Amino acid sequence: MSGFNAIGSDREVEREEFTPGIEPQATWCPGCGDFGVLKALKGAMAELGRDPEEVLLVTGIGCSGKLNSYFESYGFHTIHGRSLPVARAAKLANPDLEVVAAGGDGDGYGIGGNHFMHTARENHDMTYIVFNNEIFGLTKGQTSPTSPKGHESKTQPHGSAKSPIRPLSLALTSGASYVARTAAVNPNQAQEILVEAIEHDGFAHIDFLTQCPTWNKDAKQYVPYIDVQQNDDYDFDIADRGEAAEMMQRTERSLYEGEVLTGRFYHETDRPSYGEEKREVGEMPEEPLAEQYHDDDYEWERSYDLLDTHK
Amino acid sequence: MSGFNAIGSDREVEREEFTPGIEPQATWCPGCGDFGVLKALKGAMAELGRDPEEVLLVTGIGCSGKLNSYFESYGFHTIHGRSLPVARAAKLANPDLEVVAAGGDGDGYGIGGNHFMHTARENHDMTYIVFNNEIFGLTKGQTSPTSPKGHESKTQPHGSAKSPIRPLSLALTSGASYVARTAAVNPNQAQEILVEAIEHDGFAHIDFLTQCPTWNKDAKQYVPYIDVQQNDDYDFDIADRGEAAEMMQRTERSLYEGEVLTGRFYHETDRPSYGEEKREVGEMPEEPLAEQYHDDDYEWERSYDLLDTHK
Amino acid sequence: MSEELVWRIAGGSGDGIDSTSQNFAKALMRSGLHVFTHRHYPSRIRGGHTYVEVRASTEPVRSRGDGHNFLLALGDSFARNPQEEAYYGTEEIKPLAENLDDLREGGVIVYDEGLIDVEEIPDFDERVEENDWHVYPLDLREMARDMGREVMRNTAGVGATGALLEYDLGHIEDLMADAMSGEVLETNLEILEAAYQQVDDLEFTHDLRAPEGSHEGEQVLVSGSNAIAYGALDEGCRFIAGYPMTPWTEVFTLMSQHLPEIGGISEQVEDEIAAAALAIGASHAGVKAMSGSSGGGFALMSEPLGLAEMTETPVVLVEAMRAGPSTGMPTKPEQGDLEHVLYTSQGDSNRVVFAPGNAAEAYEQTRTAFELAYDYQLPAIVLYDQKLSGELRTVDESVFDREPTPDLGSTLSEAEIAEAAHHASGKFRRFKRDPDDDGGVSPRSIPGQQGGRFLATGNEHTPEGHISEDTDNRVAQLERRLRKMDAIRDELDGRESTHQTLHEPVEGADYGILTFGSQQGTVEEAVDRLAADGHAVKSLGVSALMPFPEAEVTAFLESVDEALVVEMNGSAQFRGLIQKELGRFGPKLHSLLKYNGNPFEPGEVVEGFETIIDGDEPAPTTRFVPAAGD
Amino acid sequence: MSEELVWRIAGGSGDGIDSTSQNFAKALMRSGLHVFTHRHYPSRIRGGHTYVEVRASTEPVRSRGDGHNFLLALGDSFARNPQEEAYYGTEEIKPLAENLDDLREGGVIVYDEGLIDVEEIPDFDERVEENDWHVYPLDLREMARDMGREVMRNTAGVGATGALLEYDLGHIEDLMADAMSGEVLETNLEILEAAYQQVDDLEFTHDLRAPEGSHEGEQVLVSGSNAIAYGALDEGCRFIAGYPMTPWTEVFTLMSQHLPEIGGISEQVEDEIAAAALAIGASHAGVKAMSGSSGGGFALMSEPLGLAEMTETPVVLVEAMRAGPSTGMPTKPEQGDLEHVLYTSQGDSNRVVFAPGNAAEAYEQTRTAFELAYDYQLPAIVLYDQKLSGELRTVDESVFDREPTPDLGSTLSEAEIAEAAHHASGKFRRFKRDPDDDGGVSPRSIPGQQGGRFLATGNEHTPEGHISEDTDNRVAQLERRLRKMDAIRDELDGRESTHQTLHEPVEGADYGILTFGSQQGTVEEAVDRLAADGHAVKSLGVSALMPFPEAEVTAFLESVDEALVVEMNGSAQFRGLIQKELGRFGPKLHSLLKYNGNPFEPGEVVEGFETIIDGDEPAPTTRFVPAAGD
Ligand SMILES: Cc1ncc(C[n+]2csc(CCOP(=O)(O)OP(=O)(O)O)c2C)c(N)n1
Ligand SMILES: Cc1ncc(C[n+]2csc(CCOP(=O)(O)OP(=O)(O)O)c2C)c(N)n1
Ligand code: SF4
Ligand code: SF4
Ligand SMILES: [Mg+2]
Ligand SMILES: [Mg+2]
Repeated sequence: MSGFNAIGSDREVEREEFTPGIEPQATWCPGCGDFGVLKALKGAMAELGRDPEEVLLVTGIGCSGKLNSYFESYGFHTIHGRSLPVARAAKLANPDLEVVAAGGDGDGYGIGGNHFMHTARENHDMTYIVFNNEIFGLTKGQTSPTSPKGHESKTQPHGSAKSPIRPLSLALTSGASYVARTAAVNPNQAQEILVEAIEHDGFAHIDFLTQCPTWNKDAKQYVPYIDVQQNDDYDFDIADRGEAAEMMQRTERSLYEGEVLTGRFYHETDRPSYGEEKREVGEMPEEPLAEQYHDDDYEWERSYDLLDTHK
Repeated sequence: MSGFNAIGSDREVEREEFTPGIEPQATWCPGCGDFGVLKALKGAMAELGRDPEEVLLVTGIGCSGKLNSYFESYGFHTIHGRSLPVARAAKLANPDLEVVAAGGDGDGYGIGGNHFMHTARENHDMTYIVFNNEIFGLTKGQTSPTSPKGHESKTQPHGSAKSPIRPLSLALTSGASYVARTAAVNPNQAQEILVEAIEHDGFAHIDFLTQCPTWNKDAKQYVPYIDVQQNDDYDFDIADRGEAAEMMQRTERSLYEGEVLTGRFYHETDRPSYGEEKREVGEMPEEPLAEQYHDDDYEWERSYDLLDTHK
Repeated sequence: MSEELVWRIAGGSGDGIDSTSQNFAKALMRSGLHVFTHRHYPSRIRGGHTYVEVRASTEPVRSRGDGHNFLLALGDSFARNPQEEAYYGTEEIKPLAENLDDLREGGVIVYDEGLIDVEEIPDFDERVEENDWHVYPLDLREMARDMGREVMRNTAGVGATGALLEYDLGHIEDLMADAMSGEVLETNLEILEAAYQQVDDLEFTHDLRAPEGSHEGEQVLVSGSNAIAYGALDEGCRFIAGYPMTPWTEVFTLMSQHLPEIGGISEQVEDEIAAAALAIGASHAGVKAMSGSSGGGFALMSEPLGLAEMTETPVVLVEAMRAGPSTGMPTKPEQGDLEHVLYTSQGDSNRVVFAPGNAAEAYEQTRTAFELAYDYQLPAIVLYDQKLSGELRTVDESVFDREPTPDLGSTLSEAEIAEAAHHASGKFRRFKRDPDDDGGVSPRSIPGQQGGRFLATGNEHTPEGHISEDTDNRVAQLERRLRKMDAIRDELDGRESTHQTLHEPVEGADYGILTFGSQQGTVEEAVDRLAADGHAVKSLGVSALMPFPEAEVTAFLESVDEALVVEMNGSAQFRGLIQKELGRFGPKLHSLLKYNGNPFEPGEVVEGFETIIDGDEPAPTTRFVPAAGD
Repeated sequence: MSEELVWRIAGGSGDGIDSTSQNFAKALMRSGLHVFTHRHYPSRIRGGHTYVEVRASTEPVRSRGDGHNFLLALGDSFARNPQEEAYYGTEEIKPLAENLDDLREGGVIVYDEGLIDVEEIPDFDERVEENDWHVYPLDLREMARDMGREVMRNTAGVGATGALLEYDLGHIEDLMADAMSGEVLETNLEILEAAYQQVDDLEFTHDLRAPEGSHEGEQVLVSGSNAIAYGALDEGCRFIAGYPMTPWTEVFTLMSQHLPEIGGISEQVEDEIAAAALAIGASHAGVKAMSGSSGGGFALMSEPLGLAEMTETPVVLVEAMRAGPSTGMPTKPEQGDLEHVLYTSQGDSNRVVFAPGNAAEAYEQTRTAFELAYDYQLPAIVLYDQKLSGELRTVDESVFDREPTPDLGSTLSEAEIAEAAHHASGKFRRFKRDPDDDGGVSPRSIPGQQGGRFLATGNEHTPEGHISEDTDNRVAQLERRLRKMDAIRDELDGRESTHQTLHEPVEGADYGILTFGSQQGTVEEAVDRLAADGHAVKSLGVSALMPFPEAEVTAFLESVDEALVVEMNGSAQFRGLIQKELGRFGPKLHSLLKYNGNPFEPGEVVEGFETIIDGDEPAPTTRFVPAAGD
């Protein structure tokens, strides 16, 4: 018998089950794009019939990082930039959990950039949502790694001299096997994409455009947006790395020219997830590690039986 | 008068001037590829007529990090993974210095990956040499971020389950404006590429293949190598981001299939360096900051004259 | 106390409480009063209860008071709707409800009846009665909306305050004219005036009026963060690298605004490891450089900090404490990072740490930090907290009337390098094992200087900087580095004014209170009250934490029978430091700790002290830990 | 001492010194002797002077000795060529030249005359004469080359050793047969035999012979790293995340080799921040997890460490000290990270720290670390050093004959969760402010368990884990977390065997020696010698550093007039800790420090102690710091 009976119950789940009784109302500013992520995530989890207690939502620090205060499930609000290493270990420890990591653009592409790169390359089976508002929200509006060049802020009073990073291209180059961009203003697409990402067996990265009306007032609210899958002008194969790469470059560039392209950019279906790779070489047990501790029949080896080499 | 008279002397320099009297012989293992980097760097600096005292060579920790013990110049042997932030600040502080950063694949792509990404994106005017031996040398042979999948080591006894990172593609995606790969076994090409990289005004990344006969015995010694510029089979435009990207992917892949492709992969000549960008927006003085402290006429502002807003 | 006003303005964050209070404080300063402010705010961008207290007096003020005597409770425009099961309760009434506990007897309340319904506050009327509060409900929102925009209700509140305190609005109008223009200015002035008039027509039941005073010298209103930034600038710091984090962001932002204007460089980078590494790189290349952070950001600097120690690269780091551990309470002050800052990074610590007690000390000690860092070639840390960072106070302008000192300390010119010792190969002996000067300092060269080349490395190294594991060299280098600490202690001991502040209102006190950093003013005010009550007590505010001022603290402790150590953390870190450094006095050291997210009030220190004398209970917001062996 | 052999084998790194010495040590163990090894090596892959000492005795040995009595000096195949101006000198002769200072009078020297020219060693012959050394030059390289390959010259050296010590080669041959096969084995056996024969034919001038002994119980030869890994496995640890760093790599490597075999997971990750974060993530998800590092790598774990404290996530970290600060001397032992490990990370520390004194304690205390981490839900740290990490010693096999304890401590089952307290919304009260059990521990749930959902956050939080800045909640939560430390101290105090080791060869000693961690055995040996010399001295080896064993250390210090605190660092960190924790005894605490990269030898402790008694000079390799006020 499993020690984790919330897992795999496969029952009908209402989206409202993901609304915590403790903090049903988020403290984000009025009009904040973060509400859109919350809504889409609740919708996606309900659509997939996930039990709140089989979900582990791991966040970083930022306005975005408060997501799991307003989403009912197991949650781990970690430290700035470190959601991914915490999340991927939880997945290794118990692959039956539905693990979602989330955080801001500063959190994920700034301070956490190295974990992003390495978690993507390892292709851990999890979903990573980056709230991309092109700004540091919680610390009151400093330039972030996705802020456009020339962006003025208190710490960059003359406008940033830095070109923004390319989040989609980085995910692809690093090794993510599902890459998409959606926007808070497009809740239907967002939910669809989240459903796909969660179902994907591998590292799914979603660059989620979330407007910040408080600190990024002059920035676009990400409307009008174009869904590249819905629009005939954009014809590329999301299974083809080269075509995806080109489309991503274009998408990243055009955002700063006022054109908001969203949708799926890359989807590799045959790449094994890290857990599968690790099991394959014999470095990970078949049974979830976390279950061993609840399995009364499990035989625990002891060091006394390993002492031969020391004699 | 400058406070730094070693700078810009433009005299004839012998390569032996870069050999330190204190440690003329490196302690690297016999046959180590690191010797090749040392040799090429001495050659390049002599070719360019750089005075050893206008060069600041900043390294990380690893066998590779010992480069500046065996190279005569100003040197800063920092901590693991942090050569780039130290180096780029030195360049901002005194843009007249010739700043070169160097370290291992673990140092630069592993623990230092985030600085790599961000220093490249900012396009600091410096040269970054990564000694890529596909292994952690100094700590005795663990799997590194460029070790091929399946690579066996003491910490990965069953073979690594991780796909290696793509160093050239990452540099390009991140924003490096000069990207090349050379190999210790190819000293002429290596020196030529180093000369170009040093002369390039922007972030020049060199993935330098350095065989480690001690811990990576079974790995190829990077021969035979192919210079993509010398070989008609490889026809692409190093000024074109798309073509470069494709060629890099191929190069990265083929290394693990036994084909060693080297040469220049990307060269963007019109992108301003970070220093230029920063000066342009008025966030960096024209005169090198370090010179101000040696300029007796410099007028130092004082806070007393800024107090109006507090009255 | 009759000559003191403690005006508290409360509302939601994002409602402009900060700037309104700042203007009011400045106006009071211009009227000749001494002013001190205290900020309280949540880690939330919009909404959430926030207040600022402005204490103004004819006498110098060095602390917040015990509570306030005038409350202006505005609405919270971003309050969450009350809802069953919601743990946050009725947020709308918080600006009034949350601030009553601290309101003194006889205090004045102005609240926005357009937004706050006192019916929702339990026992409001009873409490008013009991405490003899004077309540003026006003529809401030309505007034603002009538004449301009709802958000201008703060202005209406200030107008009402002026009328109730019989305080002339002239200075406030001037300040508004400085900050705004055109229609916005006009509307605000109209609202201000209208509110004043409307309230002026009411019948007043309270006696409180704005005190009247005058200054001897010109005053400026500065925060601890202002003072740190100015100290850095005046010492010639022209490079800062950082990553935002509350409350350190204030210093970082100030420097980022000033530096480009005066020919310096500010870099916002990818993380705090990089930030510290950049500061080290810039300093190595010959620029006076700094970085800093708070809590977790500073933790990330641990490894680079050690690199600076080992390579003897001068650098100044500031650490702005907030309640920990981990993310803790990001906007709340605490002094819990003391041990972290003293000891983080592997190996023996080799750094200077100062914790200034107020804005003037923050300026002074930041300068000293740079001076020592560049003279002795090591990291110097300015340790302060969210309280000192944001509190505004009036300071004599003359404090800043000092010449800049941009020199690079123990750095050689090319001419001096030519004369200095070199290895036969021409390498400069950057790290001479036995430098001629005392203090263990071996003068440095800068990349680009002729004849100065050397290797800086975090490994143990020879005089030229080459890596070495030779035992004799190791011992000589390590001892030289540690010797610098003794030399700094001697240097500081020998200075005319020390970094410790003795406050001794009565002669021959046989009780002592010790504190460090930002609690100094509060403790001094408590000592004054205790002295007025006939207690023979004095205090020592310690700022130099490493090297520790052994002689001064020993003398202080030897002169008293018992002492109370006051600090804002849960494990008595400062008391631990005293015990560690002196190896005795434990049996006379009692602790008074506070860690609920608010700084001490003077009254709490008074009560804590009385616990020793009378065995009374300490204030419930504090914890008293008696000396061991008592 | 006649019954003791201290055999030192010296050569270049990469020349197989390690495995040769390990085999020899094991052979001696199999012959019934107690064995203790000491490794010395440079931070260099090939070449550079390295040695291993094997001390063997009929009596239990708990320390390296003072010097050695048998030197086998091999060549260094990777020696750099001597060259003028080169600071590294003639590297080839180092295996002989560098090991003479420590060679005891009357000692035996075997050196490879094929590679080492004694002419190059100043005053070699004079020194031999003076010290009554017995020198046997042998062309080991030639012997090896003759019969096999040059690299097999170590085998020839061992053969020669056997002959000179009249030690039967049987065990060595068995061990070779275990490790090799086929032609390689055969050739090695031939060389071994031939060398033995050749030397056996010589005329011996020395008296030293291999001692003969027998064990009471079966022995195993283990290092501190082995013991830590075994302790972790037996406590049910099945997850490790790490990043290589000397000397922590040893534990990491051992775990990485064992875990996949027994159904666990090892992850080598991008850096140490990630390593610690992964261990936390795995533990949160219900697995017993660990990570660790050395110096700078542990510094990078500062911030995650605080996250574990605040979220009350159990985790075990090991820290293997090496000489600092910064990169320092990566392969040399030191105890300079004590304060760093105790205090790094912002806010009040809330962790357990043990520093085991030997391999058996390393096993035991690693188990206790896991036990406490999972019972009390906090990080527990095993602090050791390069010395303990690599030193092999004979330990009774029975030490490991213990049952595994894989349970998750204060973790609830789903059935228990159903009975436990929940918020009205169904959220589990993971962080009850006043748990019923004492000790402040509020039992936890694991993601995936029904009814157990909660939020873990590094912010201050309510019982359900939601972020809160409420002052009462803050105080209650912080005090609950700190209360755990007192509960742990009580629990440890109440155990039958404590973590402190008192060594008292004579009754009523009025002098004490205190040390912590890996120096325990050395100090005990020194105490024995001092006692034999008639000194009334005893020692206390302290392993529990946080919470600090106040009662035990106080009792020890009260019972002596003066005490010497022995530690390997430059700033007397352990003495500082005692003073901090106890607030007194400073005036009786003298320090004996060593920081040249080598651990103490018993003789140095003896000399240091005599400094107190007779005012003698301490050994020049150590520093004596008299008690303040003396
Ligand atoms: C180590 C560390 N550095 C800095 C901070 C301060 N900090 C909190 S959130 C944040 C950035 C917020 O930006 P982003 O990640 O984009 O999230 P957003 O608020 O925009 O959702 C920073 C710098 C921190 N908590 N920890
Ligand atoms: C923070 C930190 N972690 C770990 C180490 C240990 N360490 C030293 S070098 C190294 C990796 C060496 O590999 P690489 O960077 O590829 O350099 P190489 O030796 O192969 O040239 C490691 C892990 C360290 N010095 N600092
Ligand atoms: S500051 Fe910006 S990102 Fe943060 S809650 Fe407000 S609108 Fe959203
Ligand atoms: S270990 Fe490898 S990388 Fe290091 S010096 Fe030896 S051959 Fe070179
Ligand atoms: Mg953001
Ligand atoms: Mg490498």
